[in-house]
Amino acid sequence: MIENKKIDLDVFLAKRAKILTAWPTGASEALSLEHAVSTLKAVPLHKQFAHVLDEAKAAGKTLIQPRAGVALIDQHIELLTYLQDVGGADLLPSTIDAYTRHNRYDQAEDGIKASKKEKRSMLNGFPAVNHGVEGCKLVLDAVNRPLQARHGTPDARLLSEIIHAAGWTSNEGGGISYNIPYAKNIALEDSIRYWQYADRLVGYYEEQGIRLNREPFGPLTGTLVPPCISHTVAIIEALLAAEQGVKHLTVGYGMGGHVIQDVAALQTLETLTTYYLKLFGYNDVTVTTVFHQWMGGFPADESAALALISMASMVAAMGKATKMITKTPHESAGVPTKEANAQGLIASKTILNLMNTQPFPSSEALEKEKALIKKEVDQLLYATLHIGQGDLAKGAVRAFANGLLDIPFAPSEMNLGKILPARDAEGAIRIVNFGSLALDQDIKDHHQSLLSKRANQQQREINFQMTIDDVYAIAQTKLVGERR
Amino acid sequence: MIENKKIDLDVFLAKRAKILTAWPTGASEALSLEHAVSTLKAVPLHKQFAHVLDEAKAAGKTLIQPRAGVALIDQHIELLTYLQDVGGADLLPSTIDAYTRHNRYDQAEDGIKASKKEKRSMLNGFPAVNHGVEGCKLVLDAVNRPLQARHGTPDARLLSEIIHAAGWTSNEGGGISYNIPYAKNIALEDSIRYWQYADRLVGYYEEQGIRLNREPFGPLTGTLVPPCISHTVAIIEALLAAEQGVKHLTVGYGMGGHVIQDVAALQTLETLTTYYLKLFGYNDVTVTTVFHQWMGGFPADESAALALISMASMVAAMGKATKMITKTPHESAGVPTKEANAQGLIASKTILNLMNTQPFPSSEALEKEKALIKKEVDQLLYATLHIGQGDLAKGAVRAFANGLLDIPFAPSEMNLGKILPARDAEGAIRIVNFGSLALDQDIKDHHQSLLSKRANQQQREINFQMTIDDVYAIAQTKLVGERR
Amino acid sequence: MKTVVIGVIGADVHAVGNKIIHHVLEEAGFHVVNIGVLSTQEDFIHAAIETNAEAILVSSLYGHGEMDCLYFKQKCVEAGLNHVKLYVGGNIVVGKQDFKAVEARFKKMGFDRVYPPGANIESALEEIKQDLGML
Amino acid sequence: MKTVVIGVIGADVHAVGNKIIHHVLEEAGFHVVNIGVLSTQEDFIHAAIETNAEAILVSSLYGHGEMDCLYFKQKCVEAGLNHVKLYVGGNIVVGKQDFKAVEARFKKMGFDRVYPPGANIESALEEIKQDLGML
Ligand code: B12
Ligand code: B12
Repeated sequence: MIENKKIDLDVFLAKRAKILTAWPTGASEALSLEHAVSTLKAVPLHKQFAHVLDEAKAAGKTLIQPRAGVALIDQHIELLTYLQDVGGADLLPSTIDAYTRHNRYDQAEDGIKASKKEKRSMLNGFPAVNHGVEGCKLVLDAVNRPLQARHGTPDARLLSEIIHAAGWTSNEGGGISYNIPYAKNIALEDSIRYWQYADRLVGYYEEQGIRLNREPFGPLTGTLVPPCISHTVAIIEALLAAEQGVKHLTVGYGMGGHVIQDVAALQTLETLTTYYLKLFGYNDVTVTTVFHQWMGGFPADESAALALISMASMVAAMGKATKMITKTPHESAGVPTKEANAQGLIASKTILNLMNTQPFPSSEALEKEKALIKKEVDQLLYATLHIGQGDLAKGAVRAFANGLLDIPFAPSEMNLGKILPARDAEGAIRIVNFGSLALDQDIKDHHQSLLSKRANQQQREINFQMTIDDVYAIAQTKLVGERR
Repeated sequence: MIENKKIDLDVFLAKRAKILTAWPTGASEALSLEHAVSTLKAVPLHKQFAHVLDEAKAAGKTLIQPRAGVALIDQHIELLTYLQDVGGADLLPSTIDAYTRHNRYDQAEDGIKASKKEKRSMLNGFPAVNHGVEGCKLVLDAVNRPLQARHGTPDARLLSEIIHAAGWTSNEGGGISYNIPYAKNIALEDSIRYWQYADRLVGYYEEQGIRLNREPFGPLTGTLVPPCISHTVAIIEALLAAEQGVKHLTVGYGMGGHVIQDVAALQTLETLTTYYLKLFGYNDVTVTTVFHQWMGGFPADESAALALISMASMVAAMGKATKMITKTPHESAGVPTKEANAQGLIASKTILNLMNTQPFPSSEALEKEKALIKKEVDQLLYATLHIGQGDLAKGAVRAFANGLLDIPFAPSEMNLGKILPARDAEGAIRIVNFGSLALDQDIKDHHQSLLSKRANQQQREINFQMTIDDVYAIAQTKLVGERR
Repeated sequence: MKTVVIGVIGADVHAVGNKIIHHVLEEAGFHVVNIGVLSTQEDFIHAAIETNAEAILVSSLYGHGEMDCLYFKQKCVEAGLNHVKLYVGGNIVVGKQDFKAVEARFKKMGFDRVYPPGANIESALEEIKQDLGML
Repeated sequence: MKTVVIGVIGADVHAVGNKIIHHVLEEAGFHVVNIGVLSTQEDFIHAAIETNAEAILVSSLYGHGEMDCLYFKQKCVEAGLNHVKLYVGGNIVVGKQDFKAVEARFKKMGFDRVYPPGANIESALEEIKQDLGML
């Protein structure tokens, strides 16, 4: 059974040999640890994720990073360079395609061929495994910003090896956050083990004096996820990563839409993650935060989309997030053109510039919301630890199996799926149906009273249709869904 | 010498006869008071400005209104209908052209002819006087929203007669706010007297049971105007209007850029205006507020412009303004196309919808800023009343003559022009040089200390160059100007 | 009760729309067979055969719709499902493309109705009921 | 010291740019004659004659630039100011127009240099100094 224990070096190296055989590009000489270490040590400071994030945190600045990825290397470089120079991106991604995310490298190869034939990207991302270390290195050398692999891959072991060996100094993902929202029937125990490996790799490089950044995926399904649930998953993944030797973390949260709830979430995310890391003895881990602009359905109108992107940027600035992942005016339609992607960046940076000098004052309402999140997270983490008899890895597996932890709208069959969220009268995300979620009656009553206030105001039942209306609302430029 | 006294009916009627002779359209039968009263009484409820504003205030909703105006009636109707149907405008303007604002109806006529010839509007607005009551009535009948005349006319007596007689139920302007920022050498005594007439006309219609809305022009020069100065002018004009019988007012404030200062300004604008109206015995005047999206130089990039528009909408929602005047992505370039104008409206309404259910909690910082504004306004109003020996009209004339009141960047020679504003380290608007502004030493020291904190941070002098950098800043998507 | 098969095709994990389609179609009186995300063409076909479905509603959100739906109609025909109505919707291609061209592409692939981004299931209900003779 | 006349033409009251141009040109060593807002063509010409100016910088922000500047060059020539360099800048036409076309229009009207919206005075300093042989 899985354990939250640092993988021994020899076990790690033995696994490594096997992992690198999964696809021909795994055999590259550049993947020898010596070669990879020298590549990573040669990465200039301004392309080191951890360093650039540290500078931003010290300066109280929020950096912007887009999502972006296309099938072919030349077009991918053209895209990233445009987002850097025209969009003003501070950090660059490579969004990995969905075939690669499911280890279907053969279908990714088909996608590459089809893209050459059709002269447009037939893939929704950059097939980093197929392009191999050499291809990924070309991308790093062509840009002037730190590069991160962004994806949704339950088993990202080979992908992680390849991108780090190419000098990409950050990797997004986690055993829970890249399984429950991103897979159907992959055992949680397997994905957690795969991600212990990816973290152990970062731990290995750390031991060679190379600081790489790891970023658990905050927003989960991006659809009405209560902050306490995404925070609990983020903290679990932070602790699991720290155990494997990761020293630099970015924990994330997806915009909910209620400004006070979102700022409260951003502030508590940092304090709680730092608290729990210290509680478990990981005293030398740097914690930074990332705010994802609205991750649910977007309005089709491009001005409405830019307004939503700007509102998100106001919240990130108020919550002093270290980094913000941007969206684009094409979000509801499809993968954006480089121009649309740059529009999202420019709107975001405009707001961050205008808000950067302005402090966000505390208030009673903010402190109340923070206290609620803290209480909820403490209870969920306690239950997870408890059911794992002190082992967080075991705890996570069992908590999901029993619905003590439950993520709304998740495709994975490992998720109980009983939880039902909806917005209260002000638009804050609350829980209608707790399923077996490990929260006490006080908390349940609090959510219930807030939700019934809304139900009364709208003279409607609290039911799944209320949730559906809330899922559709923001795409219709409303926050609290109205009865159809 | 001018007096803040309600104009006697007979004096008013005598003046009226003369005013209507200033341009041929003044002779229209529709301008007989009987005819005008019946037209106004026939205006349906949903096209009555005061009624629609009252509904919004009761519902705690912020309405949106664009600026818009072109030379020819058909194109003007096409424009307003587009802004209503595609843009979603809740209230409609007719922005009057600059020739008409200076009573140069001959040049406005040239503009109309040139527009027909060039097949594009050669005027920056709608020449309402030249089009006369009949033309203005066509516009009202073609739209489905209340219609307001928006302009910058020191002597708007004929214009006001014509637009009201055509059923337009709101008129923007004031004896100070449409002189100091909008003229060069028109005596303040004259413009105040002209606006006493425009207010008396509204008072007359009030006596016939018709409630028209009057809106003093809040932003003045729209360039780093300290809230205490624009509030003082707004309150003076509100009191002058109430004396002439106006019962429904919208007082305004132009976005400054510092969120807490702007929300403090919006909240104090309503409370102070209501307080002073009651203090002077005007107990039956409805007060609503209007927030003008950033009135200074805009960024050229359209995404940056839409971000600024969205930020402004966040502030209007947080400050619960009754109405918000929108800007467009074309602001830095020129008069917008109807499409660009609608983009500004759609972005604004998106934010207002998403923010409408969310309360803006009080905080120490907000209360501190509100207390400062209140203290400053009280001192400025006291000095104005004092120098006018209890007569506000006299007081205003003398206060400006002596620089007790002083508006930054104003073109008018009636304005002392010694005042110099600049932003503090957080980006709030403070006063570098007070000239003869009627504020005590405590307040001056407070502004000075905030400004020197910024000067130290930027290692620079507090001088006119700092002000210039602040004037340019927002067009360069920065709030606090950086040394060039 | 008319039976319809719904699911999300290919390596696509978008589940939110799928869960809502499931609920809305049930409320509208359909017997819904939901094969969920990450479904292959074969999953759709087997489900349709087993449940005698009259329609297959394919969702593709993640962009690889064209590749994942290739030859799907032929396979349906080979499996004796020629009479089964084929619908596809979601964000069925990569990026913002002219819908007319996209619709033609998928109609050529054998789909009876093709829906653009943003066309939620509620707005398609009428057409589906009409096609299945329920109106 | 080179003398230049600056001002805002027509029924235009935009003063912010004018005050900044005044300050920036003075700092750059020009003798600035500022006739302010709401200035007529005649105001510009009289000021140029009285102060022996070498250049006239016309600002037009409010949109009526084309109408307000019509025949200005001819009047300058008639007043013996043929040698005086004519500049125009601000937002010189109504709305967002292709600058190439706008520039041609104003060059045809006799202006030596034409500036688009957003081209602040600092960015034009080099050219003005060059034209007046100050570099
Ligand atoms: C502030 C402002 C106002 C203030 C003016 C306060 C005052 N009295 O000065 C207020 C709110 C009162 C106002 C009123 C009006 N405004 Co106004 N205003 C603006 C705004 C937002 C900023 C202007 C500004 O101060 N910029 C900051 C200064 C530093 O820059 P600047 O003025 O552009 O000047 C710099 C450059 O242009 C350049 N420059 C200027 N002249 C020259 C000349 C030469 C030779 C050179 C080399 C360079 C140069 O250098 C200057 C310094 O760097 C602009 C839009 C924008 N720019 O975002 C609209 C704008 C200029 N206004 C506009 C209009 C139409 C008006 C009105 C005329 C409305 C109307 N229909 O009547 C009224 C004025 C009435 C009248 N009689 O003139 C329009 C003009 C439209 C067009 N050209 O197509 C604009 C462009 C807004 C828009 N997009 O519609 N306005
Ligand atoms: C939420 C979301 C996610 C969540 C998904 C959570 C989950 N597991 O369900 C997360 C964050 C995990 C996610 C991940 C990814 N996403 Co995503 N996601 C979205 C987003 C923002 C909203 C989707 C949503 O839930 N909408 C709400 C529901 C109710 O609407 P819906 O899904 O559109 O379904 C409705 C309609 O489409 C319609 N409909 C759907 N199918 C059908 C079929 C028929 C026959 C009919 C009639 C109607 C119909 O009815 C449904 C109900 O009303 C969209 C963008 C957007 N829409 O704004 C992107 C989007 C779908 N995602 C996208 C991508 C690329 C991905 C990734 C594939 C990234 C990648 N490169 O690998 C990954 C998934 C990896 C994988 N293996 O699939 C792209 C697809 C690009 C394209 N097609 O060109 C989109 C469009 C974003 C973008 N603009 O780039 N995503």
